[in-house]
Amino acid sequence: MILGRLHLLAGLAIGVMGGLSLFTFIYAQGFSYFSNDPAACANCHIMREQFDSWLKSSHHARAACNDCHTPHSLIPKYWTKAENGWNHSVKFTLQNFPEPIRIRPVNARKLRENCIACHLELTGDILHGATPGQQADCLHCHSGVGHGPRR
Amino acid sequence: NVSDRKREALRTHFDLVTLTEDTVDPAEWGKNFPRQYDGYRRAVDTERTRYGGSEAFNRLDLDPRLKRIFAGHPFSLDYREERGHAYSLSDQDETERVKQRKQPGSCLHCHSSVMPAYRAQGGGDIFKGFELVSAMPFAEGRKLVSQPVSCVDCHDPANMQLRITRPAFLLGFRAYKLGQGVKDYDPNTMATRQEMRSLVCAQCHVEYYFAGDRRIVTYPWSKGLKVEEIESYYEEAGFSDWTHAETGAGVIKVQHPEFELWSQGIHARSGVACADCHMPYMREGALKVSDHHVRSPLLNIERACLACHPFPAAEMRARAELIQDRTARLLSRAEDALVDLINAIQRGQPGGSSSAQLAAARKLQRQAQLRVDFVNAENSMGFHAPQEAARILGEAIDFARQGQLALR
Amino acid sequence: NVSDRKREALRTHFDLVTLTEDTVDPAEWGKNFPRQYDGYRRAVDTERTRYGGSEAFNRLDLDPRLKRIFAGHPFSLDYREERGHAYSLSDQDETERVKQRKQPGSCLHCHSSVMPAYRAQGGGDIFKGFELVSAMPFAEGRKLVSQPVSCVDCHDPANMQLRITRPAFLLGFRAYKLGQGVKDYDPNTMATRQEMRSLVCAQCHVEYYFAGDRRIVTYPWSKGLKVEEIESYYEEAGFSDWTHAETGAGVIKVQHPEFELWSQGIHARSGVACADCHMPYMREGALKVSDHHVRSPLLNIERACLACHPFPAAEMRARAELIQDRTARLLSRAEDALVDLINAIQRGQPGGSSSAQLAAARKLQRQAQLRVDFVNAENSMGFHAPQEAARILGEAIDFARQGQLALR
Ligand code: HEC
Ligand code: HEC
Ligand code: HEC
Ligand code: HEC
Ligand code: HEC
Ligand code: HEC
Ligand code: HEC
Ligand code: HEC
Ligand code: HEC
Ligand code: HEC
Ligand code: HEC
Ligand code: HEC
Ligand code: HEC
Ligand code: HEC
Ligand SMILES: [Ca+2]
Ligand SMILES: [Ca+2]
Repeated sequence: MILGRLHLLAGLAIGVMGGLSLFTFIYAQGFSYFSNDPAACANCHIMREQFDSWLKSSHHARAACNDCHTPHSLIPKYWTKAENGWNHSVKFTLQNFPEPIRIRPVNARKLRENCIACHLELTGDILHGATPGQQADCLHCHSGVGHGPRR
Repeated sequence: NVSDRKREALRTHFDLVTLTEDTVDPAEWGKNFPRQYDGYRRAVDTERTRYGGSEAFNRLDLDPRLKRIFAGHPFSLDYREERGHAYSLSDQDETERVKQRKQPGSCLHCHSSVMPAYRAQGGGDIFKGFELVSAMPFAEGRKLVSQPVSCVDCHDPANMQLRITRPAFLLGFRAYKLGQGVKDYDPNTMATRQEMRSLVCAQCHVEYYFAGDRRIVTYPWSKGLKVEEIESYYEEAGFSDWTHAETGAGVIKVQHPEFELWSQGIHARSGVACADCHMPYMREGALKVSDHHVRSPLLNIERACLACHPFPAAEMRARAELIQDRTARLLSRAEDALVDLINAIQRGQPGGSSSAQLAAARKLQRQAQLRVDFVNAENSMGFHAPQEAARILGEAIDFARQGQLALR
Repeated sequence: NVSDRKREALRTHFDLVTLTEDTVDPAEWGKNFPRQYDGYRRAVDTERTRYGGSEAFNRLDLDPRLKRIFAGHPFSLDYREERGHAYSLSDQDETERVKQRKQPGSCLHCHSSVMPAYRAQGGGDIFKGFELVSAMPFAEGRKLVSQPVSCVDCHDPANMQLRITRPAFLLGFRAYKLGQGVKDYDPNTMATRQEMRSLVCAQCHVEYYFAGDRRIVTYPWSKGLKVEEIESYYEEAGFSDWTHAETGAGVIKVQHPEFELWSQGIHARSGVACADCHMPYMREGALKVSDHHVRSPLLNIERACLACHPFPAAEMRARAELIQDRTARLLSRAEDALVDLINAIQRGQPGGSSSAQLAAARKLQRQAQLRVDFVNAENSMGFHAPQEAARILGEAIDFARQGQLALR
């Protein structure tokens, strides 16, 4: 009985939030997640800082957001976009994310794979030297390539 | 919700009231800038950190050695942990240092929105007014002010730019720059915006003394900002804050040299300003505003540190506290040495040791006192410049122990 | 041209020769890995920095106080600035500490590719061989080795992985981890790659002593890596390296505690490894390789620092040298205090002061000596952990001066 009501409430909540987020997703051109235009990412003022810093970074002529932040092979690419796109839309709607924004470990891993994808030749030897499953962490030394130094 | 933020992003502020140099009441400023005013008002909160925070606990009870070290100085009566800007005037009214001792109007220089009073007394000339008010008894000067540190002390009411108003800083910093070979330095026209984000604080968070019997607030900077440079300034001026009640040594009381110590640290060197850590930006909807709840950054680590340091908040706290723990242990060792010296001189007197020995010991107490107090009176427990603080304490220990040796 | 570079890049290396555990000659390894070998060979260069570099100048001439401080220890005969790995064996042959004094085979543990010798002597059991060779006279053990520190000391010939071979480190680090509550720690299976980039160095760049008359190389780590933890280890073991010739105090000689000091610093805490700074990546054609010219990072600032620090090379040099200058000045102050204590004890003897006083003074010399030497023998002049180094020196000064006071 009570349980039932809770379910109803929960259901309602999800429904409403889902609706809102979907609205956000569309209104904020959440589908921009599927575009390759960096400006699309900047649709959220939240992304403005990273957009601006990317413009000034060593890579803006070489790589756009998705080149670094989404897998290069097709299926995972769109899955990541959908997953992030949805996550970010929801969080943006609820405004319940910690600031300053930090890259999540899961996305940092995808990021590293993209570094290597472009720099495989160069880094072949240092990757070779690595213990199995323990690549050199590009970000340990190059965290500034996408957005300039943090300071 | 997004549509909200898109609109917000376009909206700036509205001039509901006109602000002038005489608008000292922050509530008035708050009408035009509600976000910053809300933050400013939160400065009445009291929350403690391991070594700081904003609870006005009594430092003399916490560390009884300080009563010996400050024997004969008002600080031996009452010495509290400092708190938010909103308290700056009332805490001054309430301290036993003011209640039990005669203090000059100079005290108001950093504890109240005093500029209108300077202007009025000086008939427009703030430097003249500054000297007149400084020379008044505290009670008399106190009648001329009504507000603690507030908006007008950091901002130009015309355009909200940061600006420097305090005469003692304008004079002291010009002398410092001259020592560095820069003539007629004026921060209001020559400092960058990022520099101003520290210099506004340096108007008050600095070592000072009262020069001459007109008790003019003076910053001892013409030879530089390092402890030994400040020391040689005081040597040349032949100045002592007080004569130590137990040893007869002429000694210096150091007060809050945050700006001086920060200047020796890696953050200053990297262009990191006071406001970057103590007033970090916070997002209010689509707007970024400076957090006007000026306080310990360790009460606000996410915003104060993580924008620059990609480590978890708990790790950043641990790093800061490790630096502070090291400083605190070495400071305690230095205070023990200083108290041992004070005891030795007391025992030494009157017979025993020769007057030459006593003079040498007192000189060494003066050198040790300046250094121990430089770190103790500074309010970051060494964080602002960790190695420099430890270096200063190492020297303090050497001088104090040599003082004991001089008496044998 | 591009196509060439592409081809060069895609083959990382050719196995021209088969490398085994007994391949100690780096030239052999160089056939498979010419780039790294070229770097390794450059380690014969000698270039000086303000406090380091690779010119084997005599430290005793530079700072005569050290002759007094080390009176009675071989280090008072000959103590030089260290240089590249390629010299590790020949410098050991040439030092007066070996020529004029009997030294054990233990010395070879860190100066040569000694593992094949251990394996041979121990009949396959490296720990047994380690003990046998350590107990030999130096001259005898010396016959068993031919190469200085080289490839096989850091790399597994089968797959080029970093690996730990040194018995004293395996035992010492396991004891340390046990003290931290971790049982049976084995770096070769449990350390991450990034940790290995420091642990391979920690096989040798650490404080050690010779335990028992079989002179087993031992790392005093079971209580921890901080100076006071190492001190209490030696107290418990009742160990002294030598009896000071001028004071009769039982004292400790500290050697190169780079790993221990680095462990207390902000870089270690941030996961920055020895190799990050001392073997930074460099571009060779279309390949990135680790610079095997292991040397002072201040001779290679662009690569060693700028990848992480967005400041000009000159600024990074200035930051490092400022830290080192502060350390050097405080170290000099601490050495003065220690020499004063040594003089005082000398004067004290034989009449004058009571045996109780002398015992107290000698104990304090022991405490001060350990700390002064911990910073002096460490080779970064405080850079690896600036505040910690200053903290240690501050305590050293206190102990030395208290020693003088104990005699009055
Ligand atoms: C709907 C608004 C919106 C759009 C459009 C948007 N973001 Fe975000 N993004 C956010 C929000 C909100 C966060 C913070 C969420 C969090 O911290 O988990 C965020 C966080 C991130 C993060 C760090 C957190 C994580 O998940 O790793 C990355 C990386 C990121 N965004 C990349 C992108 C890229 C690339 C694009 C364009 C393809 C983009 N964003 C477009 C709203 C958006
Ligand atoms: C060359 C690679 C690269 C490109 C291109 C790039 N980024 Fe990033 N991005 C990074 C790296 C590296 C980090 C992690 C920075 C760190 O860990 O300090 C990051 C982090 C982020 C974060 C999380 C904030 C943080 O500091 O962790 C966001 C949000 C983000 N990027 C958004 C974007 C957007 C939007 C674009 C396009 C305008 C973009 N990135 C383009 C490499 C890139
Ligand atoms: C879409 C391809 C691409 C991706 C993804 C990419 N890079 Fe690059 N990067 C380039 C190109 C092209 C250059 C310029 C040529 C060169 O120096 O190799 C470059 C240059 C660099 C440089 C040298 C110039 C500088 O910025 O200092 C570094 C370092 C670097 N990349 C690191 C990274 C790291 C780390 C990542 C992942 C976070 C990354 N790159 C991701 C294409 C890419
Ligand atoms: C890199 C960050 C940073 C910078 C820059 C910085 N501080 Fe601090 N400050 C701190 C930390 C951390 C503490 C220790 C707070 C505590 O112990 O709770 C502190 C403590 C203080 C305190 C005592 C606060 C309390 O809780 O009692 C004052 C006052 C202060 N700083 C003023 C300044 C001034 C003035 C400047 C510039 C001249 C400055 N700070 C620059 C981080 C900083
Ligand atoms: C006009 C003088 C003046 C100026 C300007 C000033 N302060 Fe203060 N500040 C004070 C006084 C006085 C106190 C002590 C108030 C008390 O304890 O009653 C104080 C207290 C503080 C505290 C301690 C708060 C706490 O919770 O313990 C911090 C932090 C601080 N100031 C930082 C700053 C920073 C950062 C700036 C510049 C952005 C600044 N101050 C500018 C006079 C000033
Ligand atoms: C040069 C600026 C300046 C002058 C002049 C000044 N103060 Fe302060 N005062 C400060 C600052 C900054 C703080 C906060 C930092 C601290 O407490 O060390 C403070 C803190 C205080 C506090 C609270 C903490 C404590 O020490 O108990 C009292 C009370 C106080 N001052 C009284 C006085 C009196 C009385 C005088 C005159 C003799 C005076 N002040 C002159 C800047 C000043
Ligand atoms: C202790 C000094 C200090 C006091 C007091 C102070 N401010 Fe500020 N304020 C600052 C600093 C520093 C900034 C950052 C300015 C910059 O970066 O150029 C700032 C920025 C601002 C800004 C610009 C937007 C922003 O948030 O960065 C406004 C508006 C503002 N303050 C209003 C006020 C009001 C209203 C009051 C009184 C209730 C006040 N301030 C009191 C130091 C102060
Ligand atoms: C605006 C940028 C910025 C902010 C904000 C900042 N830092 Fe830093 N911090 C730096 C820079 C730059 C360095 C110098 C080392 C480097 O180049 O990475 C540094 C160095 C440090 C170090 C190592 C140096 C030392 O003294 O041991 C510590 C610890 C540290 N910061 C702690 C903090 C804490 C705690 C806070 C917040 C209260 C903070 N920082 C806020 C930029 C910043
Ligand atoms: C963040 C960079 C950094 C890290 C990490 C680091 N060092 Fe150093 N090291 C330095 C600097 C800088 C010097 C001073 C060089 C000089 O004075 O010329 C130095 C000096 C040395 C020296 C003396 C070199 C000489 O020129 O005589 C040795 C040996 C050394 N380090 C070993 C180590 C070991 C072993 C580790 C790890 C346990 C380590 N270092 C970690 C930067 C580093
Ligand atoms: C097997 C022992 C051993 C190992 C392993 C070892 N070292 Fe050394 N290292 C030495 C010895 C011995 C010397 C002194 C050589 C001499 O002065 O003749 C030395 C010298 C040095 C110097 C001084 C070079 C100079 O120009 O002054 C540096 C820097 C250094 N090592 C860093 C490292 C680093 C970094 C690692 C790990 C990547 C490492 N060492 C691993 C034994 C070792
Ligand atoms: C635990 C490893 C280790 C052992 C055991 C060891 N060394 Fe060293 N030795 C080093 C390292 C690392 C350096 C380079 C750092 C330094 O010079 O402080 C070095 C440097 C030297 C140097 C060149 C610098 C100087 O001090 O003149 C000589 C000579 C030397 N050792 C001789 C010896 C002798 C003789 C023994 C045996 C009594 C010995 N070593 C035992 C690791 C070791
Ligand atoms: C003092 C220790 C030490 C010595 C001696 C040494 N290496 Fe290395 N070597 C390293 C370290 C550390 C790395 C980086 C490994 C990693 O990041 O996993 C490395 C990496 C390598 C790599 C992988 C690619 C690269 O450059 O990062 C090769 C190949 C290599 N070394 C060959 C050699 C050869 C050949 C010799 C002898 C001429 C040699 N090494 C001597 C420490 C050493
Ligand atoms: C331990 C620090 C470190 C790590 C980890 C690291 N790098 Fe680098 N990287 C460097 C240094 C130092 C240089 C400069 C080499 C030079 O100047 O010769 C560099 C140079 C580069 C360059 C530019 C080469 C050129 O001169 O054009 C690229 C591209 C690069 N790294 C990519 C990567 C990638 C991808 C990874 C991860 C697989 C990575 N790095 C990991 C330190 C590092
Ligand atoms: C792989 C990255 C990395 C490398 C390489 C590196 N650093 Fe750092 N450094 C850091 C980090 C991380 C900090 C801690 C402060 C922070 O969080 O930014 C730091 C802090 C510092 C500080 C401030 C702390 C202190 O002790 O005062 C100095 C100075 C410094 N580094 C100098 C150097 C020099 C000189 C070199 C080259 C010899 C170097 N670093 C190489 C990452 C690095
Ligand atoms: Ca406080
Ligand atoms: Ca050297």
